[in-house]
Amino acid sequence: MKPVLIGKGLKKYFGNVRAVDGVFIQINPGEVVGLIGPNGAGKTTLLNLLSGVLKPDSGEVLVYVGGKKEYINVAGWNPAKITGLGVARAFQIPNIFENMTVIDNLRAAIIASKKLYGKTLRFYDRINDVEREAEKLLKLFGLIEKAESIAGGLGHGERKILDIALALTVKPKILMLDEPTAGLSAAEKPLIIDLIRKLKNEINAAILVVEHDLDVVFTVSERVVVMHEGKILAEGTPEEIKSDIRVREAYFGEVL
Amino acid sequence: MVNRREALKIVGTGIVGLAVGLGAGYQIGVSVSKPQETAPTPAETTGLPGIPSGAFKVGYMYFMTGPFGTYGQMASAALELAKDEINSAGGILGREVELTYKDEADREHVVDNIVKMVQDEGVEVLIGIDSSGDSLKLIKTIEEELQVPLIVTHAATPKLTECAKRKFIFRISMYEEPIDIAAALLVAEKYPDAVKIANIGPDYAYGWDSWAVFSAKLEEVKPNVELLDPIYVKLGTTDYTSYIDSLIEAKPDILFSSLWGGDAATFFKQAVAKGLFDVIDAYFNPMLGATDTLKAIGDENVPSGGADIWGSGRYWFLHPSHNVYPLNKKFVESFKSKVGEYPPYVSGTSYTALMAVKAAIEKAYVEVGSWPEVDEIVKALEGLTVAGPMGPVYIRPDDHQGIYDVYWGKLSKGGPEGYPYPILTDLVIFDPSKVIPPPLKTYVKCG
Amino acid sequence: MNKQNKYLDPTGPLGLIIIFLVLALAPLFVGPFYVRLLAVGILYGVAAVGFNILFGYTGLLSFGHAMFWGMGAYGVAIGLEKFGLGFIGSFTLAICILLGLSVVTGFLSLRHTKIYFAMLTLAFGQLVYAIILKWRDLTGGDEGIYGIPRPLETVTNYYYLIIAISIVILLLIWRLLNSPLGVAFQTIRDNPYRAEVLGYPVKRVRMLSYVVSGLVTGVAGMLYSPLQGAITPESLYWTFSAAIVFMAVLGGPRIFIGPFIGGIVYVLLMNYAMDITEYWMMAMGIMLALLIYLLPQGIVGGIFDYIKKARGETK
Amino acid sequence: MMSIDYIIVQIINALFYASILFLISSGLSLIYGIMRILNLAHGAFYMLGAYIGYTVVMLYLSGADCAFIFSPIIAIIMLQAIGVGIERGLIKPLYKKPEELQLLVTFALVLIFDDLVKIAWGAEYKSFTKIAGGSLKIGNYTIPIYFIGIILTGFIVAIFLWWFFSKTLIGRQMKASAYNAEVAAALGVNTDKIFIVSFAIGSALAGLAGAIAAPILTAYPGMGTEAIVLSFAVIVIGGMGSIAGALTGAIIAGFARTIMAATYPILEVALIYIVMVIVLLVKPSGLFGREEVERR
Repeated sequence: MKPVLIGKGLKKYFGNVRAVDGVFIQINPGEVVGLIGPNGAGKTTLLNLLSGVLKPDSGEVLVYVGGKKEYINVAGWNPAKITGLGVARAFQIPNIFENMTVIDNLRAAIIASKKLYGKTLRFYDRINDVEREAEKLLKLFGLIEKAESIAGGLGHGERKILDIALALTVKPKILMLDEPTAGLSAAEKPLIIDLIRKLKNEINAAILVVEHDLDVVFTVSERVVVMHEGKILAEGTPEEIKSDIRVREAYFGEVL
Repeated sequence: MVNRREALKIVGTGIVGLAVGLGAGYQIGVSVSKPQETAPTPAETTGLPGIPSGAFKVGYMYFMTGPFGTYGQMASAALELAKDEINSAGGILGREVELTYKDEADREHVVDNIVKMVQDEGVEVLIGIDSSGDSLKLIKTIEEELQVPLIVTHAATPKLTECAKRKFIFRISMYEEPIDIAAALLVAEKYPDAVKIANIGPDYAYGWDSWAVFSAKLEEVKPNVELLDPIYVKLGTTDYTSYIDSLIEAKPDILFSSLWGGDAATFFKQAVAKGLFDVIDAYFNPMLGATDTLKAIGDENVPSGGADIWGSGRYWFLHPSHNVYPLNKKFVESFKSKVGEYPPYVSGTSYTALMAVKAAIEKAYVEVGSWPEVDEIVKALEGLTVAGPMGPVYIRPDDHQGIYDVYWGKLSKGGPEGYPYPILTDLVIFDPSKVIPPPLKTYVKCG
Repeated sequence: MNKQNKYLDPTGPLGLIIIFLVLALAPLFVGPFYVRLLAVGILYGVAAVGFNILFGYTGLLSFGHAMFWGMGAYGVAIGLEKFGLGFIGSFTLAICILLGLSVVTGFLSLRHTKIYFAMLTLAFGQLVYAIILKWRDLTGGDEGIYGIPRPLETVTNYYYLIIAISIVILLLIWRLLNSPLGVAFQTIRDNPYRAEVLGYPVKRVRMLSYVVSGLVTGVAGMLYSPLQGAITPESLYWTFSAAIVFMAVLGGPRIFIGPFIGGIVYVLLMNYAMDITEYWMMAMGIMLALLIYLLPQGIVGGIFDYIKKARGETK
Repeated sequence: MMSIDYIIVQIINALFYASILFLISSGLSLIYGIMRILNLAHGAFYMLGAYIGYTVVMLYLSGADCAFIFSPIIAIIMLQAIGVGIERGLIKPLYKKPEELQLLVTFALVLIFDDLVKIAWGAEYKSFTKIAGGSLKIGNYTIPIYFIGIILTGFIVAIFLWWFFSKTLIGRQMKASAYNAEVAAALGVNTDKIFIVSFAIGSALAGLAGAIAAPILTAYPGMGTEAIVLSFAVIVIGGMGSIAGALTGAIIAGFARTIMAATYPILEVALIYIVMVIVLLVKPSGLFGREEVERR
């Protein structure tokens, strides 16, 4: 099967800081890829390039669209258009609709993804397939009992979960999670781990996890990519990576 | 032109022409000053039939606050004075007069507030209105909904009285047109070789109409004039320097300006500072005779030499002259002692308005023998002659417009005469029949 | 998920019906002046609700809504007095003017958001004000247009006409705001960036909200000039734009009926302030300040918050 | 044919007007640029400056020439106090709240100050019966020295502001936090202090404008609302938050107005807004304005 997303020779410099310096990365359908690396390795920048938040200085971002031409180079497109091709992204700082209830957040997102916002003759919360889908997401993300509470009032963990849920409404081929556990209490982290596991089975989307917490990454991902100083340092199964000497130097160097 | 003594005669004959003699004029004057002679005193009224108990409510509306707030304050003071005089003399047919007011400065609610005074506060007669715009705005509501007399004492647009005969709307104060006509006559008379005529006025109906009237009349009486493009400036403009210099560039012989209130003062001082009055022959401002403007100008800014500065207004507290006309003397003195200032024109007109209401009701009473209905009050006001500070004022039946002296005077320092600010002297008084167009005739285009 | 009938929402139709029942009965109990006052209050209320579509729901603070109110009023006045179009014709004319105005000013000011947007709308309001003041052949300049006829003659009849029209308008707005489009408005208010990423056409939706908002406020203005029988440029001055914001905040911008009640309360407050003091402006100013510090969610907002709390405690 | 004298004189008039506009607008723009607050009461501050100036000159120093030096200084001091008081007392509590509340508080202040002025000084026009300094003649035309003084004041203030923002530490910090408040705060800039300073300077500028303008332009309640909308247009043209923009905007407004006044007065009122619309069409963020990226 063809990879759903390919980053080719991506470069992004900030002044003389080479945040991303010629990276090749590809994500295959349905796999969970962990992207790790020490601070300033360029993980988040890479994510921003892939999701269109930033425009690469050079290189291509190819999204699989099937058909004859198979791939479209979306480098420099705006996030909305890229999302439209099924490349969804959740944010490190939750990007949710603070003053709306949890379920309305989901309804809003679903309505957008189904392009229903022109239907001015219907009640937004009386559209069956929207309700069904919202229901499903609430269950999937364990937000049922929070459905009617204002999103702004949720705990940090729940807001991140809601943020991911919003990202899912576009039925993505690939879902990018930016530091899903950052700022979460030790108690909340397992929630996210379970969630990612669940997502892997429930939805047929590849997942790219950028994460600081190595335990999380090694537990959830089938393949791990290590970045260092803007370049890809190593790539492999969690076991391989754990045992990779270069990674240890670059990464755990100081630890040893 | 005429001197002051003749002038008074002309005022008279203006009224004689309306079948009231000079003597009669003063007769009324005297009689009004001693109410008990025409009006029954409370003692008598108690026995009178058909006099409702309870106070007689009069409502007034002026700018009480905002840039033109002084107009309202001064008018209100004069109305209070009139009220006290009436009440201390036994009220109107024994009914005590009670005043209530609303602030015209609340432009959004002018109509609502007038309605409120009548429908909610039981006001039976309305007095006031500073802004021409507001006065026109009220016509429909007054005539169709409220149907109580409104006696306008300030708003000066001809459209109010001269475009159509209103049933309930009267104007006791002189409107702008006769004053502008008089100015034109004065130019023709005093400045035979003046040619270039310029105008700077406020950019709204009053400013446009004043110039329209003045220039039209001037072209009639002085065919050789050359009228420069009129300059109109926003109401409340504070920097006139550019206009002044373009005027100096144009070098008119006569400058006509209908700027008023603080605007007139601001313009005047900037004009002095920039030496405008050294390059023109004469300056005519129909609203210069307003004490607030004169106060703001101050003796320091009265140019010595240079152009003649002519001013006018709807009432000037030194005319009719105190020594021949006691009513004005009495009013000025009691006003001064009550308010601590000389009465500006709004005070003269508003005071007269209330006195007119009293006279009308009493006149009607003599006919109907009971407290008059609104229509009877209106009927009594038509053709009424009331003598107040402004001299005898005759209310024309056919347009409800008050007819009395029109004057122009020269600006001079007040200090030497013992006044705290500049005053108008060498008054020229005009024969009303020469400057006041016949009823429902106007240079301004209606509608 | 509560699936109770949406029309029973006390902050929506139910509340509206109750309020309008009270308003409809009012003339039986109060004098003609207060009927007139309430008529003005209702129109202010509708104007404020219109403003709130943009402000409370789409998160854009317009400081120039007096231009819609005023142009609605002038549109009708001009149609009736200058062109003799009759009521239907004049109202159509006014609607067209409002559409044009909102599209043009929207196009120019919606390139910005937040305070910058507020400032631009304010400046445009002043531009329109200046034009009305200057174009005296058409607008009568400062004198404005007077002698405007009123449908159904008496104030009380017209009052009921106003009530009828207002109910319809408000229900339509409520319907719109509870449609997917209404949700789009709110997502843009809360998080324009995420809304865009999710696929909402943010710019187009904003424009739509702006036009609808201007139109509603304008329609209220259209009903205003026949009520008054006259219209002057003061109705377009920027301080009235501020007054509209005042009304919305007074009632509570987070609640559908908030601004409507705000409008009515504003008129009554103003009326009261002017009775008790000649410094009514300061009185209103202090009232506004107190409101901002003590009850930023507005009267209605406060009430419903209180009810929620009370419920919460009983549970 | 226009005389050269005439043109010179009109240029001076334009600069005089621009100078006062600049003093008002720069304060407004500065406060917006650094605090993202649109201070509707700024016009009221200008009005207060004018009344204070009037009181000092006419009542206490009975129009002595030296008074015209004192009055602006006193106005500056008092307006700084008032401005800071308002910022600390009324606006600070709202920094975390939605921005429209800040805007509305400043509007409440407009309503309150207009009446306060009436209570303190009465509703009528307060106008100076004289101004300091003589006048110089250019051909037939007279230019009061005082005008030149006002133009110079505007010029000096412009230079002062430039020096302040580019040379002094606090000035640079203010510039930084104007660019990005979070970052500045992260770099240990004391935002509180900066807000106080900007409000102080902004208000002082309004006060100064009022004090020096009053002798020529007359003081009256509500003069603020007139002035504020004009300076809105000015800073929209120049670009909000930019002092250079305020200067340019003011000069454009000054000349546009004078040219209109001297040639086609009817358009004068609307002109400034027409200029504004044109600028917006060409450069939405104003001549010197930065595009604001919309992001949460």
